[in-house]
Amino acid sequence: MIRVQAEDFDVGRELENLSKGNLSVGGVSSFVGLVRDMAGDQTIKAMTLEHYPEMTKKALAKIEAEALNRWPLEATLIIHRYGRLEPGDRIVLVAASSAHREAAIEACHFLIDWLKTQAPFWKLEETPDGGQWVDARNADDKAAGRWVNKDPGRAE
Amino acid sequence: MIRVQAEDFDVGRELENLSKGNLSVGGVSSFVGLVRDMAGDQTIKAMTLEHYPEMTKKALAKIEAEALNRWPLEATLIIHRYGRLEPGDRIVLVAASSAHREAAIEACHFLIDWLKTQAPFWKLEETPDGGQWVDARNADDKAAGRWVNKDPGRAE
Amino acid sequence: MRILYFAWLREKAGVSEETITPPDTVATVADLIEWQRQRGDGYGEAFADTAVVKVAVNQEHVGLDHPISNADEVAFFPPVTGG
Amino acid sequence: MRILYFAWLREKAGVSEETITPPDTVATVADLIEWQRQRGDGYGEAFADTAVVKVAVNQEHVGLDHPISNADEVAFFPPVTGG
Repeated sequence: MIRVQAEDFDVGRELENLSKGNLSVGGVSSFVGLVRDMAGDQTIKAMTLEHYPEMTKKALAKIEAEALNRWPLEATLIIHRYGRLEPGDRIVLVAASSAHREAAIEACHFLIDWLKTQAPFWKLEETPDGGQWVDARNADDKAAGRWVNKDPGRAE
Repeated sequence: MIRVQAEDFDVGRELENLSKGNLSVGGVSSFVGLVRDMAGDQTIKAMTLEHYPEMTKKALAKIEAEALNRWPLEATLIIHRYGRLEPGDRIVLVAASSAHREAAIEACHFLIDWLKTQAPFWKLEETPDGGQWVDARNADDKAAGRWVNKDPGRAE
Repeated sequence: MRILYFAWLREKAGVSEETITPPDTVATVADLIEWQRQRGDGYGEAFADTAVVKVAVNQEHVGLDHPISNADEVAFFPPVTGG
Repeated sequence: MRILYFAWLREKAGVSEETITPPDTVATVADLIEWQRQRGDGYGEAFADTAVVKVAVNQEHVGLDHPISNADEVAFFPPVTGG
């Protein structure tokens, strides 16, 4: 399931839904991303997440489909917020449930890595020096690339 | 933090506590293990988790200390239940929070892999053929071994 | 052709969305960028370094050599930073 | 010496906990297992295959050659299956 929304979400309830009524789920793996109050050595008062709505859902659906294709999963979930967020606020939740622990954990890791490089979101940080667009990190490309290398037959 | 208890736990509240009041947390990674209704081709009516209380806390504290030593984490959490549990019930929650996504995800993965091979818990499944002790899986040893290989100077 | 701009490309171009009809010689994304750049001002600035410009055609990531037509929705943006 | 048994080792030995005083010749975990095995009945069954028996001395995983003394707490159990 995919949700792109301005509102916060309830992590406990969302994770519960990934296994509710499905007694073949043995594990639920999740990652929650939060706004930090620092970026490098600069304090962050808030950040605004801009996105490309028509593309966001398409991109996230593709990432989710890829995870479901690669691992034996019972369910997946991606929730991503947009708009103005403050330090401590939740930005994103990705989760995967499976009969098998390794599948749930790896798929969850894959979801967040690919989301970081494929989903059209951009962050504008409010710093003491004014608004500052967050630069894409090389580390994120590298993290996403790992999943390509793991399955060389399916280069993206 | 480590808790070994018969009672269920509230995943949302526990995960919230891993970042509450700490604005340097950028990510919280977690894994929840649940009782399945099948083991191989046998139906499971329930399982009873036996453990070795004096050792459990020691073993979990060691696993947690090892994670804190290997990754730059803000907090870690291990909750493991014992006693009789039914399909759909939560067994275990491990989680790690960090400024950095990769650290949180890897540490969480490490926590569950090591817990599976180091913490003194045993599962007795209630099957149509009677009580059956769950066999340790070679896959679990292999999964835990991965973390030894990653850091060959610290063979356990 | 519907064109969208996001993040600092939007700020530099000074527009978030526009509908244009480029000449027939504009056949690929690279052609479109070159043509836009010549419109001057903010466009020149937005497309000053194409190494940091990402493109989607009809909401799919594409390369600079991707063909385009007047029915397409073309989006320009910096590398994504969500999650 | 306090001895604990868990899971199917407890079921086979027929005891979950006991305090024993083995002779001085019992210096290591392997010695203790051998001595226990000779007590017969359930013990023989519990320790029939030491390849599947894990040991902790004072709540720490140890190998069969680990030394033991009367002040120790020694636990026998199958490979762990938590999580």
